[in-house]
Amino acid sequence: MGKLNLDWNVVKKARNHAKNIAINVQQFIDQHTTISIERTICRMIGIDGIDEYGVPLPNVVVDHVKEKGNIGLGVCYYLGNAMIETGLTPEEIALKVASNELDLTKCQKNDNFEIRLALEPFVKKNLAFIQSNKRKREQTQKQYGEKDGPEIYVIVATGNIYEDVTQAVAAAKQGADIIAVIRSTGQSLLDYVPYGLTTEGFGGTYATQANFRKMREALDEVGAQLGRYIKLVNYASGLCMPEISAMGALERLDVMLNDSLYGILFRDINMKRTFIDQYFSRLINAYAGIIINTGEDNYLTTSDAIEEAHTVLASQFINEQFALLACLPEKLQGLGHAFEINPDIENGFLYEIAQAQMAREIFPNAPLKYMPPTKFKTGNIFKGHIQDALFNMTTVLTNQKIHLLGMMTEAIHTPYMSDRALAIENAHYIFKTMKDISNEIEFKTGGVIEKRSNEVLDKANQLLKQIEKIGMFEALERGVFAGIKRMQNGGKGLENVFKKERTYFNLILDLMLEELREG
Amino acid sequence: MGKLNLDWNVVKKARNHAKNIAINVQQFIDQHTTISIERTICRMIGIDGIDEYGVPLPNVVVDHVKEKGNIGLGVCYYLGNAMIETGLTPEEIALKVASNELDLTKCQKNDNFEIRLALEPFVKKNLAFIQSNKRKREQTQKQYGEKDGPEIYVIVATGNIYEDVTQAVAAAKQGADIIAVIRSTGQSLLDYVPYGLTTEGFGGTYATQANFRKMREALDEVGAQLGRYIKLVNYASGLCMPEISAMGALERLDVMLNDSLYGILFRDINMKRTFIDQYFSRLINAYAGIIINTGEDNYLTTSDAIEEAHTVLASQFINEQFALLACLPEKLQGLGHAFEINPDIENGFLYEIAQAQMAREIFPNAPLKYMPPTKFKTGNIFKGHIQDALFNMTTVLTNQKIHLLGMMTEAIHTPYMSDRALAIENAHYIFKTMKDISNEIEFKTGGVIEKRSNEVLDKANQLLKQIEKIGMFEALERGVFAGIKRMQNGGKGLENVFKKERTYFNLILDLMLEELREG
Amino acid sequence: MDLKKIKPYGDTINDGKVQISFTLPVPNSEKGEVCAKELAMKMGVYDPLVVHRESLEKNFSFYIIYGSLMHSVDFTKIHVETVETNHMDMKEIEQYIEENIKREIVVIGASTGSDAHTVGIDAIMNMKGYAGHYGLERYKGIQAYNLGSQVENEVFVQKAIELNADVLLVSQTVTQKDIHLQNLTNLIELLEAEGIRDQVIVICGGPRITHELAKELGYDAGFGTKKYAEDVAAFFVCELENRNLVNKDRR
Amino acid sequence: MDLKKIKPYGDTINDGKVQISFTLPVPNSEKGEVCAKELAMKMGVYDPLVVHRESLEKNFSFYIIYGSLMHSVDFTKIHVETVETNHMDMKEIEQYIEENIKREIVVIGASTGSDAHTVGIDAIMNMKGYAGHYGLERYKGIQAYNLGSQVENEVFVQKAIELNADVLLVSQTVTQKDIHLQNLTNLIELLEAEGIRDQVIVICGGPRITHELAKELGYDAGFGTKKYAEDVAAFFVCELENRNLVNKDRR
Ligand code: B12
Ligand code: B12
Ligand SMILES: Cc1ncc(COP(=O)(O)O)c(C=O)c1O
Ligand SMILES: Cc1ncc(COP(=O)(O)O)c(C=O)c1O
Repeated sequence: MGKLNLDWNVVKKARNHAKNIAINVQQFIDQHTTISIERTICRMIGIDGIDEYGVPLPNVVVDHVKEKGNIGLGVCYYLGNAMIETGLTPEEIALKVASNELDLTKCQKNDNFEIRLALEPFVKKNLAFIQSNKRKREQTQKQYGEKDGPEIYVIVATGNIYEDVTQAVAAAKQGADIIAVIRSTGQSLLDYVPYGLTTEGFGGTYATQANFRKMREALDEVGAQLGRYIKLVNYASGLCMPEISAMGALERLDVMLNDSLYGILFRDINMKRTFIDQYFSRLINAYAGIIINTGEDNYLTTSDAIEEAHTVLASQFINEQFALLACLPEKLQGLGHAFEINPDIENGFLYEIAQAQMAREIFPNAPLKYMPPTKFKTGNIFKGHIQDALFNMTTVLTNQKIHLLGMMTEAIHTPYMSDRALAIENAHYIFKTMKDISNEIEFKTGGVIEKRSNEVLDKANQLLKQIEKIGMFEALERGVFAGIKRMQNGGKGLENVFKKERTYFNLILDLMLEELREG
Repeated sequence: MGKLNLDWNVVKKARNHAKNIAINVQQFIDQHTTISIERTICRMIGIDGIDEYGVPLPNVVVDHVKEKGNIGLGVCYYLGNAMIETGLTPEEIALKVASNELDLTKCQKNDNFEIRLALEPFVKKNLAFIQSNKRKREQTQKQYGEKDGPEIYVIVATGNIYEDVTQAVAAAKQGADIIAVIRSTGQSLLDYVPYGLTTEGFGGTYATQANFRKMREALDEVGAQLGRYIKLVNYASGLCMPEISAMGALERLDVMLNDSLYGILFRDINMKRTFIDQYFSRLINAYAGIIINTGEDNYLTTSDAIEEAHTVLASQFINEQFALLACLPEKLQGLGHAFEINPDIENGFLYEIAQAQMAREIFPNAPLKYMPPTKFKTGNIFKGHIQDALFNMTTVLTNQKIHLLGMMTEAIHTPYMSDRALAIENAHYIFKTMKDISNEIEFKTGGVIEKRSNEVLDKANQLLKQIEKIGMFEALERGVFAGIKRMQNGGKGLENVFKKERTYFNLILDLMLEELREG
Repeated sequence: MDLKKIKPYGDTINDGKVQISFTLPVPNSEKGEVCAKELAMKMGVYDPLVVHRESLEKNFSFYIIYGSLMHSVDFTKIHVETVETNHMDMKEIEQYIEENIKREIVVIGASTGSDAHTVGIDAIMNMKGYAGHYGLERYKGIQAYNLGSQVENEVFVQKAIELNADVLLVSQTVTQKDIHLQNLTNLIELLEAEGIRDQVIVICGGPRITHELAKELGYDAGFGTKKYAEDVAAFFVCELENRNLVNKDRR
Repeated sequence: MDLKKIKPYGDTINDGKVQISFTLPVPNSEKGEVCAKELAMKMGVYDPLVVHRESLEKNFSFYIIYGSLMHSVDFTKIHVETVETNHMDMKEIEQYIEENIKREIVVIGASTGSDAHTVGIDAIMNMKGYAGHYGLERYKGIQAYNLGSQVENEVFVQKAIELNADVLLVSQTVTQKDIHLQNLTNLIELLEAEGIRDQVIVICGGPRITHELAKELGYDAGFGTKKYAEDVAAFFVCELENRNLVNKDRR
């Protein structure tokens, strides 16, 4: 089984450690809510728009509860209660809160059962809409036929949604299957989601619902012309993780970067906050049939790709278990890995193959997200183009699925239109001229590749065992991933984590879970 | 044995057909001489320089004999005879012929044994010098150590020997192991060798003895700095095949392009003429320890690389036998092949691997000359750079030896200094990152690669069988190689082929053969 | 977008982004970098960024630059010299000959001078053609003679006279030191000397040939890459008519 | 070779050969090709050759050009703004501190503003350093505080005051829309507002930072790629002396 003669016993053990690690964290998660989860609930109940100062209404409502009431009871409670009291829709209520005409915490307390009943039609309408999005995606994909071979994933990052659309449409025509709109730097640290169509991002474009919609429309249109379903990606990880997932579900995004570990390590977001957010966020993804992408690839941009390869694998095992707990089936688990070995290392390419093939065999049903060389790109665009070619090759050789294209200008700027076109050309060339290579080529038994993959697996298992022992929180404090240490009570956003009260409920979560567990 | 499960029985048969083909042609060769062989003899006896009209003295002497005497007797006879008569050195005699002071055909006829005796010291001096060159090469290589892995071969082609030196020295410093100075277009059709240092070539620099010397000195110098022996290459094929080989032997070149088939097919040189020339030319290479390079790669620049792959192999078998007849051992047989499959072909890379690996296994001791993609290069330099990377890869994957670097600007101009540097960088990167890949990777039994190589071998054997039946001359008339038909009595240079008289002798050939057969 | 001011484009209209690379005959150094930048500025690039430099040799260094170009071009004023014929395919050309020319057209072709590249002229003339486009030898109504490579201009002209050719096709691939210009010019001179320039259609082609260049050199048309037999045939059948050469005296 | 007229080099001195590529917001067409050529000529390229063009989208096309540049630069007049210090290695710097400074130097560093790239500043500061060059944390005589990424300028300045820092190291990687310029300028303004600009050495670094740019922005020095801890330390130990900051009032 497999080309690497992996020790499947070790795989099983590793998976088990990871499961225990995840269950442990889940216990903590289940007892808490966060400000962004509550805002997400507002959105899923139908609250959108901004107030006169440009503050999103979900923020207005939740901040209001936070200030005057008890978020531990859940915004569901306050909103449903107010609906019964006032007979208004959630949106009308939000507007009244914004204009200070209504204080939710001052309403007469109604029966929880009644409250649920009042909310249900609104929630169900949105859930039904998300289901219709899911069906639409499935139907269109069926109509056009699924692509076999790797899916070509490129980013657009002009900062301006209109330019992004131009770039994205061009990329699709050139052959891209997946388009990601990179977020403006710093958005992940905003504790709100910007509103409307935006044109002013740095290093990327703000993730807003209007921007999502605009891009979705453009990609549907060009997809129809091309007879291909073009997938749209955005980023959930950050302080607004579940909110962005909800927006993505509503606007039929297809892939969401969704990984609390990324936020913890690379954005210094508090671990408690983002673990809690992640669960609800992934549940929404699961419900909407959205593939998640995790961020293990980033570990190798700070740490050494050979020395730290096992941390990527260990983290993938953990992310797999977190995903399963959030009802995300394997086919929606786009676990991240990356081609980041120093190009100057002797036989580096063999190690890359070992790592890529290993991930493929251990997670056979997951649409792994494979990231291109970035760290060792230089201003030498000619060399960069070859680094990317070798990366493309590794993908055909090891059957990767979500294949993020490298850009020859990686070390210089976010991609120009021609950078992307040349990168797509590069990938097309390699994928065609080497089409069946994975089927043709075998690795020597007992060779470098085989040995290396087993070694990485072994080290990952050791690490997982250790994390299981000390617990995830403690492990992060010790800096097991990417060499970055984060404190349990440090980082951003802890102040907006709340313990659930006994009567707390989250109607959206309940309804989604019900459906997800049924079907 | 081998990775391809080749049918060694078929290999044996093919080799046998080729042997018979070559022996057949050799019978014809042995009965003839040519004007350029006789000029070569002059050079090896010590005649160099030009007359007042710029005509090389070897041409003056041989043209003189042709006009007034009988070349069928051999210029050895005329020169030796005149030496006895006049007591002058060969060079003095040549000058007297040039100034019309001496008519070689009017000298008293001396005994052949005496004539040999008179010539011997002059010939032996030059042969000894060539042997000393050979030793010098061997010693230097031993001193610096042989390179393992592919040898990087690049060309310089400015047209100006001084600029060539600048380029060559830079290339050596960048990592080139072998430098070829491309000849000016059209030189192969000149029935004389230009003289002196030249600065005016088109698409290349004239092959002259002075240019050889200048470049050799420069490469020795930079080689000493680098602690590497840098090999120097030039081109013998053409109307002056043996003359250029002699010059190369005297100036310690290390590799000579030497293939009559190239001249026949691509320069429309008469087949009889060039087969005869080739034999003597290769004998000189053998004597001087110079590696020959053959031109099978060129077939694929005119014909389709997939359809006509077997013609390359068939021709390699023939060239191997021609080489053996000229005392060239396998280790001096740089048979040519090329990476020329259309990059748009599905699985084209697998076919390239099949062909390259097959050549490697069939000619395990030959330093095969592997040519890069040229025909399907376009003005898209970025794509071109990747085509070259795949070619570099094939070389590490199949253990090629003489590895001619592709240039990203192949479709545009002869290489600029930076083109070469980037190409070397490309090769270094691939060779290092994939260093042991050929040892790591196996081809599937019964897979595309294995099947393809056996199919090519089979077709080559069929073709050789047919050529054996109809003979080489007839086969060339039918256009078996590169789809080009050449007539036995067509093409350039037939008028200068002469039947040897009974008393004809070529002292250089005799002495060389003696030594070669001894050691 | 203002068509009167077309600028290069990176990811935003009018950002002017260009990529440049070159070698300088100076050592790889900060001074070399500044020199590269200054050259870029002279080229009209503002904010040039030297993203890469490397040593090629002690006294040579290579630079890669990105920056924004200040120049723009008025796209509405661009005039393109193109071969003006309606596109016809093989069948249509054959029919055109049958209906309008009513006799066989004699075409000779060669790669001339010291140029030994035949793949281009073969692509146009040989039966099997190139990239799925049949060559002239296959056309009914066309008698095509491919003389091969390294044909001297004198020989070529002699052959044209001998065969009473209507159309002369010349292929040139090697362009180093403008050898093709010398060679192409010389052919026209010879044809004029022989007094037959007016009686034939003379066409050149090759990877570096443009119609504009061909016209400058005194040719009737020029064809570059991705041109095939039908492109050149469509041109010469019409031109024979236009130039009233259909009924020229056939010795 | 004439150093007063340095030109790009292909394979012959003064051939001026350059390679250019860019996208034009026009369809891939002969007209686009001419437009590309005209732009190249405006850049001072004569005989520009469009060796490749391809369509990126209906209204965008990509061009690759080779040609000869007519411009040249007087190499003898080039003035390079460089950090002027003698090269010292870790040991030498430690010794310099011991002998000349005679106290611990306090250094703080961060990737500021919204910039989250830490690998650069870590390379300079962390114990283990980068590419075989130890970071400042390992230097005897230096007390190094690495504040990490996304540190607001206000926080950074506060920390500098708190720790009574001698040297401030700022790393900037994201340069899109010149966000780094805004951010770097703002830091200097804040230091001036606090009245401590003169009492500290302020240094910036990052892949797009040059010493020249740093000086323009009011920094004492700037360091780009391939600069390591010893380069910046060698600079600031000397600068502390030069600026008479060795014995500044240590609260
Ligand atoms: C194949 C090839 C060869 C083969 C030629 C075999 C043969 N029988 O033709 C061989 C190996 C013999 C060869 C030799 C040399 N070559 Co060569 N060769 C090439 C190569 C790889 C491909 C050319 C080709 O066949 N293209 C395919 C054809 C179909 O394209 P095309 O010619 O452009 O033709 C199309 C159009 O242009 C047009 N067309 C062409 N002619 C005509 C004519 C008419 C009338 C019309 C209407 C249209 C038309 O229609 C065709 C179909 O669309 C190129 C590099 C490259 N990738 O381009 C170098 C190249 C052309 N060669 C080059 C050189 C320098 C040489 C040599 C001089 C090197 C040397 N010193 O040894 C020699 C000598 C040749 C000589 N004396 O001319 C250089 C030329 C540089 C320059 N611009 O000056 C190139 C660019 C390589 C390089 N970078 O150095 N070569
Ligand atoms: C690793 C990386 C990341 C990692 C960073 C992890 C981390 N902890 O640092 C992650 C994945 C998080 C990341 C994220 C992003 N990145 Co990033 N990233 C890179 C990458 C691949 C490598 C950078 C690097 O580490 N280089 C290695 C270090 C050692 O080199 P260096 O920084 O130049 O440092 C040296 C010198 O400059 C100097 N130096 C540096 N600082 C200082 C300071 C002082 C005082 C001194 C003396 C010297 C000095 O010394 C160092 C050693 O010699 C580059 C692409 C590339 N190959 O360059 C893109 C790149 C820098 N990223 C880019 C972008 C746009 C982003 C994002 C904004 C994308 C997005 N929208 O999501 C995000 C957000 C980041 C943010 N808010 O700032 C762009 C920047 C484009 C631009 N010019 O504006 C790049 C160029 C990629 C691209 N082509 O788009 N990134
Ligand atoms: C999992 C994950 N989430 C989010 C992001 C991007 O986040 P930000 O917008 O904060 O740069 C990344 C980028 O690499 C990622 O890998
Ligand atoms: C065997 C052989 N000889 C000679 C040459 C070059 O000959 P010329 O100088 O005639 O171009 C080649 C070039 O490809 C070759 O392969």
